[in-house]
Amino acid sequence: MNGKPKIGVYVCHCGTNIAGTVDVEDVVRFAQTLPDVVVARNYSYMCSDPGQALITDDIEKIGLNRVVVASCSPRMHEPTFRKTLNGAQLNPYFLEMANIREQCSWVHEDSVAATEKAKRIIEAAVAKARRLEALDQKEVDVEPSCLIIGAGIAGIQAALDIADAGFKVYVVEKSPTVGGHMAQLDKTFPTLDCSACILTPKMVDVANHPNIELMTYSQVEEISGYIGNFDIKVRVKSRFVDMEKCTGCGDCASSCRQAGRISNEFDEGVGMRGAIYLPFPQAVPAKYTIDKENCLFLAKGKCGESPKCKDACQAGAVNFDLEDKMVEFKVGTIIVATGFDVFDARLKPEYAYGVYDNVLTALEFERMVNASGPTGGKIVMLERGKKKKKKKEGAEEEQPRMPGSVTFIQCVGSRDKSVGNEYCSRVCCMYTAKLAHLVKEKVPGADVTIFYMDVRAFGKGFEEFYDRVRREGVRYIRGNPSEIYKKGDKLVVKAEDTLTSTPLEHEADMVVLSVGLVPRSDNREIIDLLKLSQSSDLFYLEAHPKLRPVDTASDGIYLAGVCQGPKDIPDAVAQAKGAASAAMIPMASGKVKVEAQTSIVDEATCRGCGFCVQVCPYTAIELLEVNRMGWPVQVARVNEALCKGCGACAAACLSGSVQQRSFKDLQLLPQIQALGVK
Amino acid sequence: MAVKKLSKEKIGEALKELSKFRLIAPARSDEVVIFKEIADPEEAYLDYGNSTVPPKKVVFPQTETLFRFMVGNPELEEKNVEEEGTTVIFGLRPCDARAMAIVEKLFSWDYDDPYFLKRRELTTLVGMACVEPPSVNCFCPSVGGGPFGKEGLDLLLTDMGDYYLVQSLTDKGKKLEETLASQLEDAAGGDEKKAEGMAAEAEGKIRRSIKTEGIPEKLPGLWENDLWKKVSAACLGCGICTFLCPTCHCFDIQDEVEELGDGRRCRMWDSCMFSEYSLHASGHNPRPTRRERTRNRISHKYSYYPSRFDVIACVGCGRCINLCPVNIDILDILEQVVDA
Amino acid sequence: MGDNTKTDFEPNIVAFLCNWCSYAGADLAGTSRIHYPPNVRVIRVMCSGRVNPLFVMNALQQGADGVLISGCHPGDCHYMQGNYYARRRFNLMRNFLEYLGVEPERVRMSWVSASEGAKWKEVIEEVTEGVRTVGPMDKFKRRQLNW
Amino acid sequence: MVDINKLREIAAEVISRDDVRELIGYRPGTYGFRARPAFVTGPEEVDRLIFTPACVNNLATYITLEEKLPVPRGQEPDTRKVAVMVKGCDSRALVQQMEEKAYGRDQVVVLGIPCTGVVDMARVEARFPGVLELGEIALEGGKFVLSFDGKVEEVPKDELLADKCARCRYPTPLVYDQLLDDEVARFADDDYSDIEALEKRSMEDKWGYWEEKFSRCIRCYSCRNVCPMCYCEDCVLDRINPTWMRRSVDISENTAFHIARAYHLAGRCIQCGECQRVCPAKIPLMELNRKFYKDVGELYDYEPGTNVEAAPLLATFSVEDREDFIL
Repeated sequence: MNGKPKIGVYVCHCGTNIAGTVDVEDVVRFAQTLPDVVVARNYSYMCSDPGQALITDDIEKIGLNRVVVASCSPRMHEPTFRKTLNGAQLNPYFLEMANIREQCSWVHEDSVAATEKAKRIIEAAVAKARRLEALDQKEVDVEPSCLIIGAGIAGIQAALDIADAGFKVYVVEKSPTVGGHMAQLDKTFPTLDCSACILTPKMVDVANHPNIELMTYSQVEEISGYIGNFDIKVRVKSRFVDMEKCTGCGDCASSCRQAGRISNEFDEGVGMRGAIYLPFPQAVPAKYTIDKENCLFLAKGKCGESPKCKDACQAGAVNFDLEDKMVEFKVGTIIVATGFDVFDARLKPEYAYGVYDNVLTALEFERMVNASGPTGGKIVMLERGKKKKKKKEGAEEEQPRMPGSVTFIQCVGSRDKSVGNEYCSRVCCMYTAKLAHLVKEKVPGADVTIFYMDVRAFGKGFEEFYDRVRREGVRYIRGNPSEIYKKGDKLVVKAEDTLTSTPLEHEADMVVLSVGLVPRSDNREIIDLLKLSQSSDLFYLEAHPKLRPVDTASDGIYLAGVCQGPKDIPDAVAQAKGAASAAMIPMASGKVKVEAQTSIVDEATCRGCGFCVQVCPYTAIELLEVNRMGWPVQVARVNEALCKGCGACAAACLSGSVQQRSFKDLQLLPQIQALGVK
Repeated sequence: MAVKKLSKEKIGEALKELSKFRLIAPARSDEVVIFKEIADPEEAYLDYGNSTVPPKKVVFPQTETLFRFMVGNPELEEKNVEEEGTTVIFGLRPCDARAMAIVEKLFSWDYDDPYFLKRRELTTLVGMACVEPPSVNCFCPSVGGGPFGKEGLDLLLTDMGDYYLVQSLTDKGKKLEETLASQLEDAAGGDEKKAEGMAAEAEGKIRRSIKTEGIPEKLPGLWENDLWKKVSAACLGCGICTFLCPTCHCFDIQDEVEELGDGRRCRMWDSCMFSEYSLHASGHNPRPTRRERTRNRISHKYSYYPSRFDVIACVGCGRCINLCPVNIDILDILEQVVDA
Repeated sequence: MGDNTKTDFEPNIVAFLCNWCSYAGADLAGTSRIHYPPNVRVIRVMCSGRVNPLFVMNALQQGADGVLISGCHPGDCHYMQGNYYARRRFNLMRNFLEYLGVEPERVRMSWVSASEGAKWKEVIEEVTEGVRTVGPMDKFKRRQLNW
Repeated sequence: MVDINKLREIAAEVISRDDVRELIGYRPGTYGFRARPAFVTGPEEVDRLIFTPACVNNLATYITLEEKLPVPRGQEPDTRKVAVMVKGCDSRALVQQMEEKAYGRDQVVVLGIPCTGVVDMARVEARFPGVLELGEIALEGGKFVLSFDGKVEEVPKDELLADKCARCRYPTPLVYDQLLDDEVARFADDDYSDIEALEKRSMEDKWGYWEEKFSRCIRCYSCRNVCPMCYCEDCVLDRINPTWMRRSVDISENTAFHIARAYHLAGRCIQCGECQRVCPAKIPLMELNRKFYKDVGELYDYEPGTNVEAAPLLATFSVEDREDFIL
């Protein structure tokens, strides 16, 4: 191929990052003695322009045909140096990196030992470099369409951006309406603009955009393929309401025998609904849905003489025979915007959530203060168990009492190792301040107290808002309450004011728990579908925490919104726009490079046992009959477009016939040999 | 000079004396008898039939380094066989000694192989006559040897009951006899005669045989004969018959190179029964199946070798028959050759 | 014999790390400047599923005193299943080598995720100390350049 | 005991079929008590077929052994079926080979022999040395009856029985087209007591044990070549590029060979014991294979060569697989 190897070794100082621990000069002298090494150099920053120029020059002038760069992790700069080789007309796969920074100079203090280890690492890299082969960087066409999973604000924003750019977008939303958590909110911090006012126009846009196909009450069931060519299968669940006919009038809902008996998820259980329902008045699409678990007719087969909703619907939209529909389509890219759950406050039993009626989560409280919420925006004392009865009696409702004192507890389920969440949820400080402000506004004279660990008011306008709330008379006590108990009709919050080291027992009518954001409980479904990784907080893992925050490890799959980690609305929107932009790059160029380090079968020695076929997670290998010198024999063959280059097949092959390019036995065994020598 | 004898009581002492040389003797490893360098006379196991692996490995090791090369050093470092020192193989069977003499013809033919010949020169062979045939498949008389055969040996020991009769056959043998002067005694006058009688009796106990006359001349004419297909059908293509053969001497030469470029050139036993034996770099193999390989094994021993060196390259030790996993029997094949 | 040589002995350990989790975890240990012993030398593979257990044998033969294979935690494999295959193959090989008399301390496997820089250090320390206690691997080490 | 006439009758019938190219069975050996493989191509040859406790070879090996020479232009390859006689253990080799798609079920005709055990020929020859004229061995009422040189000797079965038979779980073939005798019930199992005893010894002891054995290996590859599961035409261990092991015969390369050979049979070895039988250096290879076999059974509840539909052990996994050894 490229004849006898002529290897150049380039040892990077990385300023003092490497040179501070590793004796770079000594390493270079050593590298010069290695077989097939014709030049070894060092430079302060190999990744810089002059550093790369050294390599380019040597390739052009000395005729190097293999390059070893001893510097940082290949996960950092392998793409950089591959481009360097490419620029010098050398196949980029003739590069081997020796990681002497992350895995050497940064982790060892002893300069002698680190230098010795750096030599071994370089020796192994040279051993492999001697056997490197040129690989074809193949391209595949990219379907100019995108699947977006989740239609909260992040999914909506990404969908609108991509659709506006002229690409087809499929939006799949699990619940009956788009909008996500943002639709549940009343005001947004720190500007106090009405959440619905800014969100609902976008919700309507996403439903009406000519380039967007919206599938609500739907779930992605299967995803196969690879960047540019994903095959998607979506289950559109039956609403038992004909979407074409439903006018959204609501006659069905008010007639439902279950009306007001079922806790409304959208209202976080503070409000009630029937078995046929619209989650909230501004829901998009404004089409009713029958919840089949709670519908008497669907669950028990009987609903009085005949189902009332059906009778009530003048449009004839209610149809109990409707079935789930499977929709299949192809996309080039995927954006995951599946959002979050709020922390389950029951996991902090000391706060007695679920025990006392007036211990609420912030999201429940949010629904209560929302003008379109179950209490019409009034802050009232809750009597959770009694509601049904009252409605049933149909008696004149007595006006519920407003709480005279509301206490907030921050960091419930955040920054708390005892529940396994070490991270800060980033929104609670500010939404607590916002809710405190709303209490002050809606319940004049109310005593509002906030227990906090630290207040993190880091965003634009945050500190100013925090100041404003304090000026309004909201009291902040630094302390993490240890217990909530009831004394008479008051709730007592037991805590210590850690600023004055005073133990205190604080009384309140209502306690609001500022619960944090946690990964969705159904995250696993998406992980299994898309093979996403999770970071230690169990949110989806981005490809790089700094430089590839919207990408995933899998090409063509991007992240947007809180599914990647807690963030507020502007951050979620910004990331959504970023993800949209990232997804549009391959779609706009129409082509994308695919994995080059794929597997290859030596059909002359393959015995057709099919072990490789069995282990391949991508069904990229198949057995087929070939003619071997006149004999029909079975051999394995790799579909390179499907192969992701994991190499499991190579390890499974007993005859050594399946090999992974760039990781062939022929390349790894000399590496082992080089490392074995002390 | 009188013929000597070695009392069995003094065998330990004699071996101790010989251990100032590199002393190789039959020894047990689990149930297997092998020739190995022994430090302690107790290790020697002289009351044996025959060893599994013939002692040819002493003069023709299964793997040997010919020379070494180092990066940065233009000089090759050659193997100095001399350093292995004077060697005594004690207690080998006459057939195995004769095999060394037969193989020596090749190693000193058009090119003097320094490794083999130097080792032969340094090695004294002390044989042990086969009073009883070691195996039911022995047939040494048919191929020019005998249970008391002297060819190739420097000394021959014959088990006379309480003592071994010691006959020195060469100058090397005499020298060794002198080394053992204090352990050896003069043998009785009639012992040599008695041993001759024992030899005839021993030969009579050998029950397998083949008439070899005409075989070397006949074999080339049977090149395409069906018999090869039949006799090789069961062959597994393993190396037992050739590796365990005292006259098989094919070798391969390979360089074993470390990653940094230092290395050694090695010579190692090869077997014509292996599929890669005659495999060309092109992928072509002139002996593509077990049929051609079996034909080659027999022809080499019974035709090519005698036509060049006037001696059949088989000493009738019977190892290939005893240990063939599928009972391929060289005498059975030769009979088919005769009948063909 | 024994103690003295063992304390002076610096083990040479060859590690096979999957690119997505363990190699990234080792990189994270670097970016976090977590210090650990220099005895482990890494060969990067894309997935622990690529590691043929015979690599373990080969490394021990070629002069490694210990071998470590590290992959993603179960369920986290970038390629979905590679670490499960590795786990099964490696378990059998490790038991087998122990049966031949190769101390299990020499033959280790770990799950280290991309976020477990600190765990990587612990693994290195445990493996290094384990190999140190059993001493140099000389049982079937290739005697290079033998006559 | 298989009726020899019935065997020959069926063999004649099978080999007369147009779609059968060859029948592999047993015939008497060339001396003593030996028997050897027979390759029958026509009905006139069936009279030499036998089956006795001396028929030790696993003939499944031959199905995949034959070299496939280039088919001359204008000719068709002979893809007719091969008929083969198998004992219980041998039949498991067929099952495993077919599990690995070495050939299809329709490419073989299987004559199953329910087996009551074969002899350890080395034990027979040690007990009765020097037998040249063909003798016979039969199993009658728990004893081996040996007829030779005009004598008849009886020996208790366990004294001459092959070790693999004393541990045989499947005496009746698991796959066959015709069964030549009544089924034989399972009469033995492997208690692994020797393996467990060795497992418990110190590391130094264990290595000392194996070092002695592996040092004797002459790398004749008979263990590999006789193995019905080692059917790669081009063994990866023979290759120079890459070199998994060197040709040098020394303890290092020998150990590497034996580790690699045994590992390649992990979850595939069907316990026919042929490797150990043929080893001229008497290396107890089954103690290696049985270690894997035991672990594979205990850890993964897997028994090779018992189910054609099974997925190969090392090409599958369970999420629940043990991992207490993982850091």
